[in-house]
Amino acid sequence: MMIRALESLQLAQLAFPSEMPDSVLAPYLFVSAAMFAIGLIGFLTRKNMIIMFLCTELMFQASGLALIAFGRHHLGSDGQTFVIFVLCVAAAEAAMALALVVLLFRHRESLSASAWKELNG
Amino acid sequence: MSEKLAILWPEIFLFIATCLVMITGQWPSRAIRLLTPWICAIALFIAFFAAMGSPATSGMFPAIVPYAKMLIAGVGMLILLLLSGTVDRQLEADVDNGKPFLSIRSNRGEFYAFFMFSLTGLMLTASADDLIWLFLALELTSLPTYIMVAISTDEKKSLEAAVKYFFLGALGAATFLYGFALIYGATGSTNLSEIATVFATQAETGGISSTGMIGLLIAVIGVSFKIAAVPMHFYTPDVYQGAATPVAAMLAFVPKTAGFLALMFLLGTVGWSFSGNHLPVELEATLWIMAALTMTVGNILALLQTSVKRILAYSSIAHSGYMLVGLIAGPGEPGGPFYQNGIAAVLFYLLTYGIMTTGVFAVLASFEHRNGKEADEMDDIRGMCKSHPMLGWTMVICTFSMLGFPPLLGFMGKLGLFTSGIAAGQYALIVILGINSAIAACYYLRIIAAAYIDDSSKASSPVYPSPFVARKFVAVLSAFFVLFLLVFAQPLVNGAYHAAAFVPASADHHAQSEDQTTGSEEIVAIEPAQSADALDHPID
Amino acid sequence: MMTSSLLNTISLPAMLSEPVGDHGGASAHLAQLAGEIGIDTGPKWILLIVFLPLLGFVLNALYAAMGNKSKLPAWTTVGLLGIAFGATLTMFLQYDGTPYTVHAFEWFNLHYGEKSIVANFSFYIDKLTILWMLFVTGLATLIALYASEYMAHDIGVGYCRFFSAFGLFVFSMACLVMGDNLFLLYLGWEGVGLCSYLLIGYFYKKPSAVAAAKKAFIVNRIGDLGLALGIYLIFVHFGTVQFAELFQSEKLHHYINSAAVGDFSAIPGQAQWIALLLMVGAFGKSAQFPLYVWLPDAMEGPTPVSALIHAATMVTAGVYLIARMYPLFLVSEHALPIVAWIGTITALLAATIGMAQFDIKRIMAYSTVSQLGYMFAGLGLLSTTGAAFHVLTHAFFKALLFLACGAVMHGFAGQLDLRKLSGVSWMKGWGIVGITMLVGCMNLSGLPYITSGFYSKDMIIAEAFVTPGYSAIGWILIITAIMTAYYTFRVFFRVFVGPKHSEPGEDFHGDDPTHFHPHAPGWAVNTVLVVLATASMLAISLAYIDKEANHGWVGSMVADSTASFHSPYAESLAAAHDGGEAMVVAGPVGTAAPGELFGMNPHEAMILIAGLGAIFGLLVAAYFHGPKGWQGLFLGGRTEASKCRMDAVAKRMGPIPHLAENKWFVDEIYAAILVTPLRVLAHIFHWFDKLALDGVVNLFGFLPRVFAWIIRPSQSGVLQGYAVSMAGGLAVLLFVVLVIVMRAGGAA
Amino acid sequence: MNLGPLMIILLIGAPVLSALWIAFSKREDNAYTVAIVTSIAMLFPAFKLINHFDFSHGATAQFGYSVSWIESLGLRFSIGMDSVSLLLILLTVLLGPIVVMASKTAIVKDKRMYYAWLMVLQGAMVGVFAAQDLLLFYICFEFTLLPMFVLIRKFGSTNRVAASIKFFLYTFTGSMLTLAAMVYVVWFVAQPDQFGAWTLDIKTLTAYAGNMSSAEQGWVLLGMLAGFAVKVPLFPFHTWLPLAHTEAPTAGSVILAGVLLKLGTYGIYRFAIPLAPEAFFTYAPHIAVLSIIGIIYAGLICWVQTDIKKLVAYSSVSHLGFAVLGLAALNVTGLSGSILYMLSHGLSTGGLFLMIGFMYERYHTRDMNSVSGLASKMPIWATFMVFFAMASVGLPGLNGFPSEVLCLISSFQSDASWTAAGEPGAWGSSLGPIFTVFAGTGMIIAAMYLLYMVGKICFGPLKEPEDHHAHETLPTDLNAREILTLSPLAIGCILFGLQPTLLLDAVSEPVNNTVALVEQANRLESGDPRIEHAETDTTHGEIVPVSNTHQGGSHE
Repeated sequence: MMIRALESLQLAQLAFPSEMPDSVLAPYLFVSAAMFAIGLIGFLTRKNMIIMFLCTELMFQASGLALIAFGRHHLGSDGQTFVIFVLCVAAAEAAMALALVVLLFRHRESLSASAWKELNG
Repeated sequence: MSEKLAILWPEIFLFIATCLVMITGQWPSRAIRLLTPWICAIALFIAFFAAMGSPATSGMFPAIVPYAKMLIAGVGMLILLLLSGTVDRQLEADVDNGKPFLSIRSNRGEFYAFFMFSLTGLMLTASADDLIWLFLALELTSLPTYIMVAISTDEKKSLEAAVKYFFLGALGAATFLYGFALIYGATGSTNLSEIATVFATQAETGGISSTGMIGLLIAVIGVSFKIAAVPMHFYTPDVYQGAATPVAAMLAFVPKTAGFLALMFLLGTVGWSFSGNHLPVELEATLWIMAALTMTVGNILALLQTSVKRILAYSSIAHSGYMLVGLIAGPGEPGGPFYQNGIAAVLFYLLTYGIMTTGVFAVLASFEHRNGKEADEMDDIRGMCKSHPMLGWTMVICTFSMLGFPPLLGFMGKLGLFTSGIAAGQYALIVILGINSAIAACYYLRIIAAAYIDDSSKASSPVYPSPFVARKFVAVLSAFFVLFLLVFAQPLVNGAYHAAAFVPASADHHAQSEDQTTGSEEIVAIEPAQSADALDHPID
Repeated sequence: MMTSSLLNTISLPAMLSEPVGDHGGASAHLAQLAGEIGIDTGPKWILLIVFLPLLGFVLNALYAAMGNKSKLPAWTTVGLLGIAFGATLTMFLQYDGTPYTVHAFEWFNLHYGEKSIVANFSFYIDKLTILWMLFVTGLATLIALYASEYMAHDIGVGYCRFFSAFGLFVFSMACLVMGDNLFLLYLGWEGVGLCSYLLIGYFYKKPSAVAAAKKAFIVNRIGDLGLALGIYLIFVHFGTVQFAELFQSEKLHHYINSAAVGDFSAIPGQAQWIALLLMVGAFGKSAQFPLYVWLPDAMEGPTPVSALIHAATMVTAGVYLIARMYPLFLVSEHALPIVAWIGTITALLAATIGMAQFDIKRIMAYSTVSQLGYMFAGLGLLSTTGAAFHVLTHAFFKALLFLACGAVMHGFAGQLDLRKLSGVSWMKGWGIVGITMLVGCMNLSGLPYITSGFYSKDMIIAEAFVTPGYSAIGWILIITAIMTAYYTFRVFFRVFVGPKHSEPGEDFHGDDPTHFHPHAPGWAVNTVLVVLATASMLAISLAYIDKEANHGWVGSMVADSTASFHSPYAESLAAAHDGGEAMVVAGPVGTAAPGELFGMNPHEAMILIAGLGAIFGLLVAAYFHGPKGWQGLFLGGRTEASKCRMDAVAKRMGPIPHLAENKWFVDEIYAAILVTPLRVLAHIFHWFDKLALDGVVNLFGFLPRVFAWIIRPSQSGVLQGYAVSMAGGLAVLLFVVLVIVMRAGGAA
Repeated sequence: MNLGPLMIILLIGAPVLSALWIAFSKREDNAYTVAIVTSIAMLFPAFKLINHFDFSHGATAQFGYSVSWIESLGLRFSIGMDSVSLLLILLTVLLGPIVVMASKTAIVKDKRMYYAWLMVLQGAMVGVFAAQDLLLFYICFEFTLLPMFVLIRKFGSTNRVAASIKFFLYTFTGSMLTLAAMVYVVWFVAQPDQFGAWTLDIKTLTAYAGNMSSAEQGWVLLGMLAGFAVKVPLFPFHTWLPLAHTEAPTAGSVILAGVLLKLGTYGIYRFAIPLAPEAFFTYAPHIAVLSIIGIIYAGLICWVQTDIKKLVAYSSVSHLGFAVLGLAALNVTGLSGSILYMLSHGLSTGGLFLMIGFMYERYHTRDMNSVSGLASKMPIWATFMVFFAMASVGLPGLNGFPSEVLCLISSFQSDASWTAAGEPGAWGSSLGPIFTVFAGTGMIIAAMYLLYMVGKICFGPLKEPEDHHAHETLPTDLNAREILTLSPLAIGCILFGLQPTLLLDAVSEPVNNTVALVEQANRLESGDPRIEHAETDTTHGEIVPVSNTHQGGSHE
């Protein structure tokens, strides 16, 4: 493990001469937080299922951004690695989501999430 | 790397099977098609024994893998049997009537494939030692279940269930992903052990960084979506009710297990050694509130239900609440005996819960109305002990077990939670647990009375046993386990105990690895001695 | 002089405070007695006295089970009781003056540490026991004989039931009197209570009978609680419930000695409480004020029962208890005075009620209460002899009176109203009843010299005058005596003499009501009546046997028992007016100045006053109720059954006769101040239990549902709604945790 | 493993097996036969146990047998019995055939279900008393709920559903807290500075539990009482009982009154007292007050009942108040008396419920206003009725008396100012005469309501319900079977009343030990104030406030 860390450190030093100070990190985090919040709010407010799904995507990417920023902050590669996987998962979810939405649309000629509330109590 | 492989054999077998069933499920020849479940069964069977031999890992829970995977494979087997015939009934019927087989219309392949995927994900969760791995495993566990819910029946309610499950699941996933990101940010590592070390170091030098703590909180709450804990529980009843009964049974076990494993790992990174043997106050408070609310909300909402599946859904929420008590209690001091090891209690309870709930769902799945609708209402199970003694009694026994009625298996499970909770000084929580068990008794008794005591009602559409022997078999089997294990539970309890051995991270980075190994050994060494002198008091 | 005696203080010290005689310690006599007690030295055949009646009970029960329809139960009972009486007689004759116990079997034995509670089925025999057992068994035998005829109309199950209860009663009474420990006494105590319950309720189809039985049992229970507490206290204080050990206990002797010198402060409070508690028990069983109310109602039972249980034997259990526990009463400062006064009040109250009743059986009942009052007064006045003597004589003549009334009742189909009967004696075959009735009445009213009742009553009243400070009691008792004579002879003159007239009552035992003719008593009844009459006349002699030594035979019986306590005054007087020298008495002897009455010594004065009082009462009765000059012997003017001179007087007396007839509404008052409030309370409890307590429980059972209804809307089924709730929940959770952490931080 | 343990296991297992047989047998009619045969057969092992029991060492658990069940939880199937357990087991076994016989004609349908559960109940109850392992006790204790629930729910009368649910939930809730308390004790004993290992062996726990701090004991006691006081039932927690009793079938009521209620008092005696000696000593007066309130309160309620079964049910509450009072007295007299009370109450009240059951079978009413004067119609029945009523009034010579007297004396004795503190065994908590006086009024009240009942039902003019018609199978008066059912109880009452010493001797050793244990625990704790007091004049003393009164504070 140590070895891996050291390697990544050297790599990072090759790429970026100096590590990233908190003052630079902060904006990134702020943006990611904002994205997350926007995504959440969108999810809560919009009825259209496709848009709702996009909002979740937005939230995923918010974490992605944070990961990258942190990775850079720590001068490590783990962050980036993580993001790659997150993107894959997001893609998979996207596929499912669209399939599902289409299926639902077939049953009811609407994309509104609130059209589905037989099951309750 | 090879070490990783050694513990991954079960997953590998499952994966192979997955690929196979995707093919066989679509196969034109019926014989081959019908092989599909058997392939899964064989894979699970192999996985079970493969898991048995998997070595201790270098994680915080070095010994957890074998127990967890055997548990998954075992209960997975039950659920697999239960799943038989969930999909493609109409299709197969048409084929019987001479229609050609259209693979496009067949769901069998993906259904079983998704099931296997989900189990694979679950097993991967068990062997996760890295945030990334954990995230992927969790997603792999849950994504297939969304589809399974959707295709489990041809009715709209399945779709509704699926959409709710999927979207809220995505929301949950996003939440804990953000948490993961923050954790990474705070520790600079995604490896759980390293994270643990960093946290330990931070804890020694002026406390865990707030980023890390917030990350943990968000991650924990996000993951608690999987275990349907308040406030992430809302989807549960709708999804259970919407999904086909066998799938509901699966949902009751698979995501819950994944969630608890994930929570164990996440909490393990900070450990239970703050202010005596407690979690950091933030986490403890969070979990405490969640536990109390989860039990209570689950139980009291179940009181109002008439749909058995909804009742079971709420009861599964409540059971998550019980198990959270074990998580809060934590593993006790290293090498400590079973009774103070909450993790062990949780692991054991997962098993008991898996068996009991599968049993009940199986009974429910073995009945259906003439029009193919599943049995779900209270009226459907009335007087079952008269009409179908075996299934009826299974219902009664499993329900009593879920109620935690001594001496049934559920009681044994709950007892572990009781003892660990007391040992951890969580008296208030234990009292809440006790009172909740009493509240739960209220609706469990309704089920029992309906199935056993009341006379079968003259319902408009009576229920008939469904044609799948496997389901009845599962039901009776789990009832048998409930009764059998209450006598011979010791090996399982012991297994859970060993699996729950926890190695707290020490601030010193370099000494860590030795610690783990020695640590794990000495646990194994200590335990029998402990139990021996603890339990040897013959009565004069 | 009298005033001076009245001025004397009204509590025991005055009576006891005196140098002890040559016995070196007031407790010497007791110590000697107790020391002599032979543990389990008595012959085993004495057990027969106790267990033969029990055998009778069992046999009769078996007869009932076998559906016997003959008089067999009666003969069995009479036979067994006869043997028991014989055994008692033998016991009496063989008794050599030293008390002993007979052990039957172990009953109650709890060891803890060094201590233990021991109470066995074994029997304590001394002269007091023998005295009681003699008349208990004797009378029981006679009355059983009487009942054999009296109950004949009920032959069958009822007959068996009656006699089995009869046997059980004698058994219980024997346990009560002979038991060598307080638990056994208590067993007998409750046992007789049970039997009286069963026998009063013998005609269980009559609601009034059932009610009376219930009342008797419950009122007795109130007394029993007192007794029980007393026993517990004795146990806790003296560490034993066995008479032998109790009387031997050093503590007790120490107390008695200090009591003898009037130093009650040296006696712990709890020791003094014992007597007060036992007293309550005695009041209950012996129908003393305020617990006397059950006895008159008890007349619902068959007459033999009234005679045996509610006149002769059971009701004297209270007297026995006090006599038996006399040492404990001596060491209690206030117990005996209270006993004396309660007795007096009861005597007067009952007499006033008795005067106004029309039901002859009830009149007899009230007279019983009244006479019991005399006995308690005697006990309270330190004249156990007088009390015991009166118990004895009263047992005979009261039984006699009841049986005579019973005969009438039986003959006239349950007619008991003295306004509807007249001149019974003149009817064919009723002669014996009339004569014996007359004898009974004379004894009850205590005509001087010629009746045994006179001697016993006199002994008590005299005691009152010679005891400083108690002459008030004396006067009340004399007035009561006059009343007694009046109401007794009222009955006699109304019912047994005068113009023949009779109206039948309600219960014809199978006879045809239309042409009813009274059937005279048969041989059994007559025999019994004659025997009893003779006995009560012969009892006079008892007063003269051994007079010098102990004031008569009864005195001698009492003298050698733990009850022996002779008032110092009485003794000195006896010495004075009998001319004999003052004899050695058991117990502490005081020598205070004797009270005087009209310048002569009270005993002679009593003979005058009490005697004259009785005759006066008789004459009054004769004047108001006597029939018109039958050969000029009676000054009465009554020409028909229902009218007499008294009616006019009664009119002029305003409400008093009415009040008296209704027993001064005591029952109603009790109902108003005790029973009704209790019932109300019970109802309140009932509803409280139903609504409040159970309500709370149900509420707790219901709360979860309420909460469920509250939070159920969160499961609206709307996707967005869930999302919002999740996010909101998350936020709230985090906030709460934040707060908690802040708190923790603040605290730390 | 020699004969003794086998017999115990037989007593537990055989009924369960026969229950299975009944349940799985095809023919409905076998059920009664099998049940009656089994329950009678159970008498033989029971008697064998008496023969082999060494009464000179009543306190030591004899016929011990222990086998590991779930090691990690310390759970062992370990049985054995001291004399107290033995006696209670005898009571249980004796009641077995009686309740079965009593149900012969009462139960017409679902016989298999009925008798099977009756048998299971038998086994479970024996298990409770025979358990030497805390958890085994708890398991059996809880398990008794299930058969009773079914009996009430299925075979009860009109309001059975509510009754069964309330019965189950109320007791279940209480006992969950009891479980928590028990686990706490076990955990405490498992501490390294205590026994140091996880054990559920009752004796070991008893040995160490006394070391708990007073606050801890207070909480433990609270938890224990939560379960046991409901079961007894102690005054404010009794509301489930009348309902359950009135709705339950006769046999159910008999078992409920005869044995199940005793589980509560037994639990207090066996666990609450030894596991929390100081706390129990401290709170004994409060508990006693509750029990006395119960005695009077319930007694008065009986007095205004019109439902005869409810009357007897409330009388149980009132009676068991005496038993708890005896326990609260904490001296030998009290504990012995209380144990006696458990046994005797089982006989007399059981008898009363049987009588009512027999009447109910004939008249199908429990309303005292619609029936009266049955003595003329059913003399034998009436005789038994009066007999059992008197037994439960506490008439000397019958079973009620010794136990009642002991309980009352004990409260009298255990007065701080009067107890001879020096003497072992004479020691007790601080109640005193006032308690006795108030409890004593129970004697009067008992007479009031029981005679009220007897007077209404047995005596007075004959009255039968309008729609009454003779029972098709039963005669007017009791038949041989019913008499046979009652006579053991009746004989028991008499023997009990005449030979209490046998029982007293039997239980004396365990009782003395328990008292000694409590005494020691409290003397160690800030010396017993009464020792000094004893030196001074013990006669005039008002109750000395017990110095070691700890308010059970919170744990945190």
